[in-house]
Amino acid sequence: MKLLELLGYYNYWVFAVVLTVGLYAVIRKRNLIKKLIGLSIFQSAVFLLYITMDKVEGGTAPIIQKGVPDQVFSNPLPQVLILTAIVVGVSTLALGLAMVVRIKESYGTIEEHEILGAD
Amino acid sequence: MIYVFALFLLTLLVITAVAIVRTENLFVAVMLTSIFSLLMAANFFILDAADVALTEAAVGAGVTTVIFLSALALTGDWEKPRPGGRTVALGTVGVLAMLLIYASFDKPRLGDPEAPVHQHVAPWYLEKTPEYMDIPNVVTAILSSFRGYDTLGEVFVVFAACIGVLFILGVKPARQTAAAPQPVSGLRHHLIPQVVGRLLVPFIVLFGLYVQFHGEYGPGGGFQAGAIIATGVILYALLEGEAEALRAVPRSVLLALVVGGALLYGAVGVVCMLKGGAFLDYSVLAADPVFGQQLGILVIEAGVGMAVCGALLSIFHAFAARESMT
Amino acid sequence: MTRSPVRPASQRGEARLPAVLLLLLVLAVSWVLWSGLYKPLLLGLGAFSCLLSAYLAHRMGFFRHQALMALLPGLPAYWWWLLREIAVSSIEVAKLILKPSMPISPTMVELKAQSDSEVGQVILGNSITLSPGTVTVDVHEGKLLVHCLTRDSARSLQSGEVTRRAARLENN
Amino acid sequence: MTFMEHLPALQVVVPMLSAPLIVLLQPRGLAWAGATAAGLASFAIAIALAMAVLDGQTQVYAMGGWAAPYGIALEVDAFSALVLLLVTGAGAAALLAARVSVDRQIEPERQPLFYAAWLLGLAGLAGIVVSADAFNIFVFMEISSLASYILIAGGPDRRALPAVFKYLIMGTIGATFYLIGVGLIYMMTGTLNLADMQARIGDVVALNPILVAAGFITIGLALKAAVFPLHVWLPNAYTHAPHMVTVFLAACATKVALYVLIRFDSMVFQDRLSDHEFQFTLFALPLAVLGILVASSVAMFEGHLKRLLATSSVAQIGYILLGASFVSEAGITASAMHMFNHALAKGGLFLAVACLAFHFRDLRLSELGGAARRMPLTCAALVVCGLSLIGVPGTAGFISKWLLITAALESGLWGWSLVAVILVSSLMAVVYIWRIVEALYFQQASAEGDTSFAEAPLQLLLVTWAVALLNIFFGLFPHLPLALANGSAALLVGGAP
Amino acid sequence: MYIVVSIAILVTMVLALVRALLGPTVYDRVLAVNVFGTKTVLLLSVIAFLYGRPDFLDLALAYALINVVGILAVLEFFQDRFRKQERVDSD
Amino acid sequence: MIELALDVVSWVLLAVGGACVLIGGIGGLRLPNFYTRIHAASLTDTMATLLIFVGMMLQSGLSLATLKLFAIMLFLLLTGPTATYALANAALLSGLKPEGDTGQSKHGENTQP
Amino acid sequence: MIPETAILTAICLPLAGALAIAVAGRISPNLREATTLLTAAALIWVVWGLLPTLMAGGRPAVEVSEVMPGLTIAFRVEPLGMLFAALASGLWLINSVYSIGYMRGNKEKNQTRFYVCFALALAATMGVAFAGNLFTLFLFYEVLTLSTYPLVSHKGDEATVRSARVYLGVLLCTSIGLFLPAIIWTYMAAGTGDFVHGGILAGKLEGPAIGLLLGLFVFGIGKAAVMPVHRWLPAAMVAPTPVSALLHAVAVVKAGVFAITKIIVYVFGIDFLFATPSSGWLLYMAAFTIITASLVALRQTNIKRLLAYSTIAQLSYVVMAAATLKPLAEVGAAIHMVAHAFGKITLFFAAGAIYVASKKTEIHQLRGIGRRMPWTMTAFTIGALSMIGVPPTAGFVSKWYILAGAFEAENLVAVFTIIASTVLNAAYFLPILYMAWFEREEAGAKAHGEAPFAAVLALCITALLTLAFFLFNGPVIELESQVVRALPL
Repeated sequence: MKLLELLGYYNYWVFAVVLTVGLYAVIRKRNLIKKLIGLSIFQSAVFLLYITMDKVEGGTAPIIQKGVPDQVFSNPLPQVLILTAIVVGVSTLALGLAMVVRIKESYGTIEEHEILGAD
Repeated sequence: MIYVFALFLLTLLVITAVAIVRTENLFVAVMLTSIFSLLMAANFFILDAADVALTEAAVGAGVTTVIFLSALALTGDWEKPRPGGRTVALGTVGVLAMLLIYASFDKPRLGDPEAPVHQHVAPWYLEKTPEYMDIPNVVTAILSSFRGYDTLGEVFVVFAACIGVLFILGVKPARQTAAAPQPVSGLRHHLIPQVVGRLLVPFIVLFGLYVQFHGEYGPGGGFQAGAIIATGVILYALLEGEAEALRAVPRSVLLALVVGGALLYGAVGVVCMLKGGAFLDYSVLAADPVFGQQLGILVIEAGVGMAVCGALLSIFHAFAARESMT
Repeated sequence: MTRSPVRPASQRGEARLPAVLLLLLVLAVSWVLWSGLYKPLLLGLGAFSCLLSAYLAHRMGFFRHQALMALLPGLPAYWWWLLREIAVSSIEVAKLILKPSMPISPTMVELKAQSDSEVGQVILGNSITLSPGTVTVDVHEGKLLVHCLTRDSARSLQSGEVTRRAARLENN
Repeated sequence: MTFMEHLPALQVVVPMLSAPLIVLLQPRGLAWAGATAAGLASFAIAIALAMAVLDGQTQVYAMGGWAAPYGIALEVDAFSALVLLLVTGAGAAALLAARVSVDRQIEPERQPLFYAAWLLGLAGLAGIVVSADAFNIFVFMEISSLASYILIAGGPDRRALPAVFKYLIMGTIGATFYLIGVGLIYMMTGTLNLADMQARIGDVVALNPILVAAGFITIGLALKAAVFPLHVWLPNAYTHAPHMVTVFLAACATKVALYVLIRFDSMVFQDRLSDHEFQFTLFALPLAVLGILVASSVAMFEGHLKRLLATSSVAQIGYILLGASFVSEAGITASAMHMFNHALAKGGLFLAVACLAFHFRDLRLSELGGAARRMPLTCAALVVCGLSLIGVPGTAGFISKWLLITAALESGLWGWSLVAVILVSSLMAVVYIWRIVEALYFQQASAEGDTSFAEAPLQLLLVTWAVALLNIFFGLFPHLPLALANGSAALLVGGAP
Repeated sequence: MYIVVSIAILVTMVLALVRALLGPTVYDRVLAVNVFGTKTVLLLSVIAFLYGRPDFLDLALAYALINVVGILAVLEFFQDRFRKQERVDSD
Repeated sequence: MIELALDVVSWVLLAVGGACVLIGGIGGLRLPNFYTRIHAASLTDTMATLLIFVGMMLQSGLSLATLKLFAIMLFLLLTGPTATYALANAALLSGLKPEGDTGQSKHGENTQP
Repeated sequence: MIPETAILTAICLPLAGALAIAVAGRISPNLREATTLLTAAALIWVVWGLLPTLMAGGRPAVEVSEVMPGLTIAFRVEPLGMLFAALASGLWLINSVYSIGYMRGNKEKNQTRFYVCFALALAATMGVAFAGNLFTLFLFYEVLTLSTYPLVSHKGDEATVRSARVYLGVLLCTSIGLFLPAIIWTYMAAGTGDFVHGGILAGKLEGPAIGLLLGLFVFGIGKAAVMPVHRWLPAAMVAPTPVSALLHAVAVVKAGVFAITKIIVYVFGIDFLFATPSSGWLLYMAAFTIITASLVALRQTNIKRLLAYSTIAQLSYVVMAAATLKPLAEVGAAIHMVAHAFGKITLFFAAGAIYVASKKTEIHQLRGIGRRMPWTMTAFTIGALSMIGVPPTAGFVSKWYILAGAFEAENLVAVFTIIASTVLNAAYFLPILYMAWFEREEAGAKAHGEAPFAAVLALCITALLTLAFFLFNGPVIELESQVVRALPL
């Protein structure tokens, strides 16, 4: 029972670890694209956090089926939030990549230290 | 049982994430990112978030990969290793992880029905949606009506990204030679993708539209639809070259889609205002408030779809145009 | 690397009415089956969607390959044959993989498609790929480059069963 | 509903919906005109709102007609009205002045996009301020962030790109941290509405997640607000942005993040968490003090005019945070006032810099010799705003310094040492402002012979002077912002029912 | 039964992931990604049945339609690079 | 009776399909180089897909779900080989040589295409 | 004119004048200088128009704005301020006349800026003089500092800018670092900063805190140049002489001692402070400054620097008088402001005239100059005698009152300081006089005559005033007595 209870937290731990991994990439990597990839991993971790909290045991996706009584539904609200957050993530990513492309064109490199050295 | 799956997939997720960070080949990282996205979607699905999973599918599998690859084509795909000194970074993020894990012990267990999240607000949505709007998909109901203002914001985030990419990539590179010959692009001489791809495109578009209009009944909605339709057109662009795709769906149309979609959404809100309700209060749109809600949701979802489709395609073309320039 | 001459981008097939109608029909059927809801509003939207998709397909040169229509009657039989073929080769490949010694003998062969049309070549290529043990690697000017897992499968390919079947599909 | 009741929604909707329309306005000048009209309209709305809430009322607007915890509510109270004035005022004023400067820095065919991004930025910032919903704040934060990345990336030389990339990375991390925090609170309370959160957070038994959430939100917003030492993105981003963008963003962007920070900390966590007050002070106070001192000292030795001013912004953010960290009515009043006054001063300074840039390509101090002779009016405006930044009495800056010192003295034991910090940093401000003055007035012109009278374009100059005069006006008659600041303090810590 | 199938699919996903991590060539990884993608489609369909909500097959359908785009993009990516190299070589 | 039979048939199909998937996965790991691994992949892509989807179609009877499943299967069978072709062609294009007739040397170690 | 309006006019007039001068400067120098003179004259008319009201015991007051609750910008005319304002405005006119001669004679650059800033400084001076509370005082005090900075650094070369930096640095540092906290402390302790007869702090503070606060005020008001915050004054001597004359003999430095006196009288209250033992140090500090500055002055070789140190010493007279905390001494403090102003401005005018005419700046160059510039040197002599306190000059009157106050307080240190400093003053002025009148010019020196007429005229007027004040000081003393008499305010 104890073990099972701990398993209930597994999602949170994965969230923590993935978040950490993403952040690590953002902080440590000097390649700008790698940073962006790290950033999107970092954001994905948050999606996981939200989606984890929407689950209800024995529940199902919150789409009401006519004629099926007493259904338990998972929480729809975090899903709505994450839908928005995913869109935000993609938008940021696209913008970031556009910048990387321009940086490459004007500096000839996308390594942070080389860019800093160039100016 | 399903939790064991989740456990399994989550572990894979972590492994993938670590691998992405470790690899020095950016191309490989991008490929692994698409695996990451797939795993994420599967997880969402298992955790009852069908709408989110569909979104992740629509975005992660197609659009993101394509844009990443376009960027890589312009920047090169090898990362220079950084020697030494990783302790500091590891230490910082390690502390963060410990903090989060520490906090997790007070959190409600996965799936705990007694968790506060499930006690407040959310039951109200589940209970009232049939009454106020009479549509089955509560996620859509919240997304487009209860929290329609958020979604308006979301559309404008996409809009901002679109104009941002156009703005940033709109400058001509300094060393652009006059009248560079239009290079051959696309997969025109690859017979199999050509034929199969062209066969697929109408179905992808149709499926996109299906997702668009069934957002109220099943997983889906404007955003997913926009992304799927955009993917269809991107497929065509991959097959026939970006110029050909622009001929089929010209820039002006894309711009009209983006602007029109965003404005359509906003206009619905303003019309609600003019008819005496609050901004985005669709109930006033028709005599019967329930029908008014349904109508409003339908129209704003269309706006979202248009805007997202146009924006994603504009972004894709902006990258592709850069590629053919250099 | 050789490549076929690039077609001018503007070359699009004339949208012949039967082809259009067929596409519309297929799309409409797909819609109805996916949707499963038969409210007037949704059906209306469905009609709109089908028309939009078809129009887009038209703009994208969907109707360039007229041959597609002609294929339809022969398809079921071909599929049935292909299914058996797939089953057989699947078992072979599965055996190969599971054998500890893994007696594979990769071979590259070049096939000549009997059909001139693009669609025919595509069907041939994809059929080859579909059946485990053989993969089409390149198609150009009627020649297919196929990678085979074993020499046996290469040999059976070269026997021409597939090419014949695929060509027959088009010509009946 | 009457028109007046719609104002909180219109505040966001007007600039937001104008943005797509602007994209369509291709001929040059028209995009600017449209954007300016929208900017001025939203400024007018902000004024109307400020008037409406001056007597301590709160305007609540239920978006979509759904009442608060279920739908998204917009709330305008004294604090938000103050920040709204600031945001829309900065946006409108900078737009009004922007045309000539932007014509020089942005290609004509990109201008519609630029102005659209500007309006989105404005809408995003306004959206953050009026929103009473934690997640909605995130969405609008992202709109404003994306818009500001775009605006900054329009910078004239290539260095803008790495700068804005860094901003993008750090900004996204900040926003995501905020999102994590909101998620954790939502997890424990089940609501996203700020007021509802405040009410329900007291019932939470298990406090670990809430504490971690408070940490995440604070750090995330501190990143967005460029609180020392999380400010590293700011100097470069502001330095390399187009001049008018710097005016707009320096005046209000970071302040909005601080606004959310203060709002969250004093509304949601305050009173509900044991020792929160102490912990917040423990976190914010040292950072504020360090930020003030370090950034001021860096600014003293900075050789580039724009970067000098940008660095000084970090110090000024420190002041705002310092006021907030007292967690007292006086402190919040000081904070709010300093937001307003610093926006006036910095906005004016950067406007003057934009004027200078018309004749001085290189904005390093060593290259600015003879500026006062060529552009006497610009330089005079710059001096006035600089004095306000220092906090010379009679200018707006003095009012907030006064309040800040009073608040520091009230805060007890630490008071006097904090007063010392404020005073020392004011003296540092004297040093760096005076370096500018000396460069402008007393340095020999580097290129001899070119000392003819050549002022910036009238449009720009007029706005610059208007802002400079406002610095003095609000130094002598600060009643409006002060009333709003007092109102916000009463609202946030005064235990208003 | 669905469970057995899904476990098989999961195991295959792991194997594909291992292949993706090991490489050795880039194409091996892309292949693994492709396999991973089709397996996800399978898994999603199976889980939809396992949940008793077959109307969620839309998700699998979406993947089935979209996955190929990513792979085609890879082909275009390499082809593009090949062309560029060719151009450089001919100069 | 018929139902039972259908059930049995579908279970069998599903089981075999599962096995195919697994074998394909193992093959992807065991086979020595890229071109050979493609074959393993196509084993899971075609046979397994067919079996599993048909199994599920039998389970769900004549309903919309069946038709959707059919559509999914169709698209998978259509796109699968196309993707494989694209991949193999890309590899070939960038100079990754398949072995000759018999050779099984480690050929594909050049990770850079 | 209604007194209330007159107060605001007195402040706004120079501001408007500054604007007008700036515009006129673009048109023609003559117009510019005419504007200056006109403004100065108008200012005298406005300010002196207030005198009758004051003499009759009126205390006109006006509140401009309540910046924050309790923190107002308000003006109130009282005798000390009236005296200061009248002095500054009167001398401005004379100084303007002198400036025209000096600036033209020297062909200085940036003359428009010079006149504009001068007018601004005068506006600030008026504000300081009429300030009705600490906050207003502080406001105009800072404006005064800033508006004089361009005057000090007028020349614009490296050395000048460096000196100007010292000037600004010392004044701003002390005012922001010490004066401002003192003000805030006062506001927090007393709840107000209004200048009220008898002080506002009585009973609000006790013990060493009073001494500390007083210290913050005294050293915070750097313009009073109490050692060790006197460094700025010699540094400011790089400015053109009219600036030194009006600002660093009258307006700026007097603003400092004026502020201190006002604070002692109206914020602390003489009686309150007298009863507090911890405030005695101020007198000793001032005494120390007087002696030390005089000793330093002895060793100076540059005329203007000598005058600067002399100024430091003389300022501390005022501080010391105020710190004596006896009614007579307070009157003496007020009168000394006037007396010193007349004397010192004359001396500076003379030094400037010498510079314009002969470019001489060092003391040893003055041998025999009395023959070449008799008018100038006569005036110089009168000024010097006034500094020493020889009758019949103004300096004698004020020293008399201060000395009387010191005796009243039975403070021997003060008495001794006055006597000793008189000796020292004589020791550094008399040799110059001797040198100028009785020694022979060095051979081969360049022949030169008097300075331009405007300059000479100005210095003669001030010299005459110095003499006149000895005879006609009645009204001033009567007015200032009101400060210490308990008048209903």
